[in-house]
Amino acid sequence: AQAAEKITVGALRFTSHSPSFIAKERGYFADQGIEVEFKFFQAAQPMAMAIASGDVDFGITAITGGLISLAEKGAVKVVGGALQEEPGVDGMLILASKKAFEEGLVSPANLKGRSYGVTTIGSSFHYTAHNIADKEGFARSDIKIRPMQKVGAMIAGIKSGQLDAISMVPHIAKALAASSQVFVIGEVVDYIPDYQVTTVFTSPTVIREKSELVKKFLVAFSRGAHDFNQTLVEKKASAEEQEAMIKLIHKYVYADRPFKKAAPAIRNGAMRINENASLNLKSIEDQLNWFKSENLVSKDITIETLVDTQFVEMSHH
Amino acid sequence: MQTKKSKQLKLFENLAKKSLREPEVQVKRPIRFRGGGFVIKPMPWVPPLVFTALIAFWEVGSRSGFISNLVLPAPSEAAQAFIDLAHSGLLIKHVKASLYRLVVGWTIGSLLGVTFGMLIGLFSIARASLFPLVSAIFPIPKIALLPLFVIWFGIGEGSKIATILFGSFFPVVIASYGGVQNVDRNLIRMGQSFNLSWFSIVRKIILPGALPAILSGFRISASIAIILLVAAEMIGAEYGIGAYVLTAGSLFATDQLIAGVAMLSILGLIVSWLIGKAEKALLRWRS
Amino acid sequence: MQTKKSKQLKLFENLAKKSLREPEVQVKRPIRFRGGGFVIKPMPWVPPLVFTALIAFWEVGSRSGFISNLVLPAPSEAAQAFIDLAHSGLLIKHVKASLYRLVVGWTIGSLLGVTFGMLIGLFSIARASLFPLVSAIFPIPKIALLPLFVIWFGIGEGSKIATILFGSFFPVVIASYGGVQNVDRNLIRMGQSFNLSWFSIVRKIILPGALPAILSGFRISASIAIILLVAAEMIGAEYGIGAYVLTAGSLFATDQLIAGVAMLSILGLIVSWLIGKAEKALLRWRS
Amino acid sequence: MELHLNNIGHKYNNLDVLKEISFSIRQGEIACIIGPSGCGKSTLLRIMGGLETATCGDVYISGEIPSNTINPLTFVFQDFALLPWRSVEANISLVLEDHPIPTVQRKEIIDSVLARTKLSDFKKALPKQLSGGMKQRVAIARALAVNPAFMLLDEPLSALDSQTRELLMSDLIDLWQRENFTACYVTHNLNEAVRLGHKIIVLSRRPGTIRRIVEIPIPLEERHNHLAELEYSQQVLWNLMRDEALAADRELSNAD
Amino acid sequence: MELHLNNIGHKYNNLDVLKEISFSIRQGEIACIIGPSGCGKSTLLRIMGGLETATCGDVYISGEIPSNTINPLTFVFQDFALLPWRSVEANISLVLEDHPIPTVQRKEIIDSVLARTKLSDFKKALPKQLSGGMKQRVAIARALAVNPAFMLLDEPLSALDSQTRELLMSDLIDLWQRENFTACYVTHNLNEAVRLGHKIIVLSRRPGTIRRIVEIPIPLEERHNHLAELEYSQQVLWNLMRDEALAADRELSNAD
Ligand SMILES: Nc1ncnc2c1ncn2[C@@H]1O[C@H](COP(=O)(O)OP(=O)(O)OP(=O)(O)O)[C@@H](O)[C@H]1O
Ligand SMILES: Nc1ncnc2c1ncn2[C@@H]1O[C@H](COP(=O)(O)OP(=O)(O)OP(=O)(O)O)[C@@H](O)[C@H]1O
Ligand SMILES: [Mg+2]
Ligand SMILES: [Mg+2]
Repeated sequence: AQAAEKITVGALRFTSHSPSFIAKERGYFADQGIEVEFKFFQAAQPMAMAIASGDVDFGITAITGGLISLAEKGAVKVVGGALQEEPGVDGMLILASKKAFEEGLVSPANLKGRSYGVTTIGSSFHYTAHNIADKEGFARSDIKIRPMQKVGAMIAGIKSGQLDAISMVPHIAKALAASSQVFVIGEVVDYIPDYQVTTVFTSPTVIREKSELVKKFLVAFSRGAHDFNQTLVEKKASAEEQEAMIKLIHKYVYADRPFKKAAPAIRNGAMRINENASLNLKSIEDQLNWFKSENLVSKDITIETLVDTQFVEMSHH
Repeated sequence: MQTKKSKQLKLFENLAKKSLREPEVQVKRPIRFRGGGFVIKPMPWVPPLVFTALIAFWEVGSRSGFISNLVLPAPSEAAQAFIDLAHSGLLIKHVKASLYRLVVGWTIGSLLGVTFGMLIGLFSIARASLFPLVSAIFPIPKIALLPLFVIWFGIGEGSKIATILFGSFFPVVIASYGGVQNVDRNLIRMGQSFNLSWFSIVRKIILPGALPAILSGFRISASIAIILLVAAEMIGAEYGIGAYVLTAGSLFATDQLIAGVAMLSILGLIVSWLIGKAEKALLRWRS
Repeated sequence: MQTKKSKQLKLFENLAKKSLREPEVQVKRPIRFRGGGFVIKPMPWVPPLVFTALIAFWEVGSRSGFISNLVLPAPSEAAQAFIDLAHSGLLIKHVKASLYRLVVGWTIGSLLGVTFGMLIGLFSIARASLFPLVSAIFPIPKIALLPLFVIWFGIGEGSKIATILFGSFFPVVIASYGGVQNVDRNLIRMGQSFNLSWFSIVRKIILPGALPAILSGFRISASIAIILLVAAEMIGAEYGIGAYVLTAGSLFATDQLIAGVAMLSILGLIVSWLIGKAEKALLRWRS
Repeated sequence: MELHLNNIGHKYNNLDVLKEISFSIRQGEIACIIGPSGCGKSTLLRIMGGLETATCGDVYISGEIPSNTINPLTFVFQDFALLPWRSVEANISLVLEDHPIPTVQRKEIIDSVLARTKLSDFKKALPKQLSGGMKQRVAIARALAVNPAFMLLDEPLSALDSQTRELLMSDLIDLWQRENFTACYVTHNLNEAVRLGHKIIVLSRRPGTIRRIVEIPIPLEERHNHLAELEYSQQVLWNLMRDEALAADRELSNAD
Repeated sequence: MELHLNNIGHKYNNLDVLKEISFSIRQGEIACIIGPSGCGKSTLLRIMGGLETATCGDVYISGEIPSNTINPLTFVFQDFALLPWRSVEANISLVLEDHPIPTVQRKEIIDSVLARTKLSDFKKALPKQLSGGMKQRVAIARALAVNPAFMLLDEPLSALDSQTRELLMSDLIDLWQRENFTACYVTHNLNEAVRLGHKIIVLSRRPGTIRRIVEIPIPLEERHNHLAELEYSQQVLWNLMRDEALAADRELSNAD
């Protein structure tokens, strides 16, 4: 057999990156004749940068203004889909602070004139907020966007009542709501159906020079995603199998905590990853248009600049 | 005694034989001036030259493709972004917001820093209790504490000013403490011999003696304060150069990013120039 | 002349009448010692006390709910997180990775900083060309430059060390430059009068004279280097205290966050203690 | 104001510097201390002025402290101890500022002492712009400004040319006659010692002990009429010092 | 080695310090400079040593530079200029280290000059542990260590007690006889001037001009046999200085 091809995959230590971890641990990458080395990042931005610089071959991250700009410069391209919002599966929740809740912020419809925490301008949180405004029929500028940079700061802001509302991944959101200092007032999926949250991306050079490699990567990744969905999202597997998979993921996520503490966080953080890495092009287009409408990216960018559609199935829900 | 002297004489003679000095001619030679050097002469035309040359090189490099346009846009592109910003009318809002935070945070932080530095330099108990605390808290990254700052100081101006305040406080503490330690003890003794009050000695002998070090600390703390504008404006800031840079960064709008960074640089240059003026005025007494 | 003298005499007499001094009794009184104070005595038992007290207060405050558990977990929780980390076997990997980056980056940065600070203090042309550059580049936030660092130095150790290197470089430049400026010019003249080589004067007179300021700069730069661990380990770091803190922060695991921050603090304390030792050894000559 | 030393001894680390020093300086008396370089004269003066604590022994003062003095026990330091960041004027002002003296009077005092030390032209000069002798005169002017009851002078005229020294010496004698201050005067100039001292304390080489106390009973103001006696006293002192030096030399050669 | 000054003038900012100074110092000659405090003696010495450039006029040297000297033109500074971070020994070593002298010989030179200045016991002491006079002796020892051909001495004995001064003075005379160095010696001690100077240059008060050059034609080694002549010369100098001082006083009173 041919010597395995070495590639580098950028990852964050989040449960949503599990498909790659599973594919590696279960030898799906090896089956495709590729040997994967992970490079861990603390934020999506440097990961995109590393793809651009050629230090990393594949990455998984949300569609952000930064990613689109890099695509415009010919540095990255989206080749597949990963995390997607889906009715019926626990997704991002919309939260209100206790103070705001008591003042009447009991539904996203009341967000007019309220402050809303996001990580950065042009992040998925920002996009969510504007979709709520659009759907509820008030001006986007009526929601006061507060960039907080870090999820930690957003949580501190909502808990201390300095932010009226935020959206948050389910396992953290539920934990927060349990403290009854924060109230769940809605679900993101109601406002952005079939929201394609994260995507698989690589550099145009890799596509040009090794398009076979992209295909192989996506195949292995999809197998990992399938296992993940089956075991932890749809929970079709036995308790032991679930346990085994959580153990596998624990090697990468919450590794510095004892398994007992890490397991619930991993279990609750599981959201569906697209089967076959299929990509919801419609959702990507919506997002791109939103970025354009907010002047966050250049008006000249087309969907072709951002996405290479040759590798996976494009759904158009 | 005599033996010792002649020994040295011999040494010198041996040395002379070894040395390769040529016999010198019997003419008048002007005394060579050897007191030169080690004096800094102002060369006001050099800095503009350096900056112009650098920017020109960068522009040419960018245009010729020698410098990759991926992350480092040409200066002209950054200038265009700056002009756009100015036209949008937001420039003044950004600068105003940042300057306010900077001035308030840095002033309070630096003054507190001098105070604590002096305390630590003057009192054994302060040295023993506060200095380890300073050493322990200084290395804590402000960014890691942002969630705490949100709780303690809110997401308004409070947390922003606090970030800058903390950032400028610590270097000034250490610089002032170092300065106090370096004050000539003979001068303090003189003050004591004239029964100057403790407060007079501190104000008139120790503080001026530590001033060179304190000003050097101010230089450092001012730069750090500017750096921390970005960290400070991470939380809920609508306007501010830091917020502008952050947004540019997250959108990967490199032209705006460079324009913002250039603003921070210019701010740094201005502050450095001001401190230079202060040094010239306050440290005239140095030989 | 005589008129002047008697004028002063009168002044003193007037002053005397105004003063409220009581006539003193004709007994032997020991001379009051007035040369005291202004000397720092070591109090080695104080720092542990302070830290213990603080942590105890915090623990009690957390347990009683007086300190909201919202973002500041009790020290015992942080300690538990630390123990978990140690048990997971990752602690050593984190610490090792960070220490390596810290030592390499800080050493190179500080040595370069001293070199540049000396150059700027010694040569007018360096002062005119490099110092404005330093003033312009120092205030640029490293975080804004991370993308550039990724391109220039890759995502391996290079960019991490570069971040720390840059961070420690600038404060040391400014501190060393300040130190050189403060060296007694008479000593330099003495060196010149003995025809010491330029290099000897720099090495034997200027460098030791600037040493107190340089060490003070090292204190600052070491703390900044530790702070920058977090920024440095944003990029592709698998292990490292900074990466640990960042992960904890992004997962809002406050107990781990505090455990990580405490490690940084302790690192800072150790470095400060080491520099204190160096000061004691190298600056014995100060009165 | 009188000063008494009782069995003073001092050590720096393990270096014996002073040993068994006892003497008194009576009200209105000027005591001169002479002794070889490094024998502990400056140290002794610091002990007398309360700037250093002797390793053993006691220092007392007795007698009334005149009420018209701003700083009863005043130093003139061997190394001048001028604040480099203050002008000549401000260096003198420094020691007056802590006292409730109206600004106008403070200015008058400063002008007066500057005129007496011939520094009026250099009022605004910084110490770095002064010559060695001028710095010493500023230090003297500063001490005069507080109208001391007891002066501790550490080689106050050593950097001065002979005729400035003459002038300042007669100025000191004048001042002493008017104010009748008490003083301890360290010098290495035997002529100064016999001109100014009521009592000359000769210290041995380190560790400094008292070798002899020579009293000169001629009133200060009449000394210029008794040059022969002074010459004789100076000779006595010189012999004492020479013996000390020879002894030291002998010791050194033995150690070789 | 000879030194020639030609119409030297110097200003600090707008302060005239020296004016129209011209004289020569011949090979093997010791020239003493005396003059009122602040008249520009140290400045003149710095100009002669190449440490300061005169505002106008020229300084030349001529004659052969002896080959056995490490630093031909050597200073002894008025303020000692010792490195506070170096021990006595290392302060002297400093000026030898730049020359290719074997370590053993360097040690021997250091030991020799320390013995001659009676500092052997304080080899390892730091400057902060020395008395004023000891610091001055270190400065002299350092100058002797380089075996200078031309010495520029700025009040080198001012902080020393009289008998240490005597010893160092006869040491200097000894050294001069053996090495026949040339020197310019600033002092305010007229006795030193007449004992050591072949030629005594009397400067007026600031701005310093040459008031008189007094030559003393008695060989140095015989001067102790000609005390009366020396006394006479000293008296002449004293009168010159006094006149200068009186003139200055008159000016000051007029200015009042
Ligand atoms: N750096 C300087 N800047 C300005 N003026 C100076 C400076 N150095 C010296 N002067 C002035 O020059 C004059 C001569 O100074 P110099 O040190 O040469 O005197 P001097 O004759 O050596 O006096 P002394 O016997 O007191 O040492 C003084 O009036 C002094 O105020
Ligand atoms: N801080 C110190 N630490 C250690 N030793 C010291 C210290 N100060 C002085 N000495 C030593 O004490 C001795 C006496 O010093 P002191 O200054 O009192 O001498 P002195 O009699 O004033 O000499 P001089 O006439 O040279 O000024 C010296 O041998 C000196 O080395
Ligand atoms: Mg002394
Ligand atoms: Mg002088």
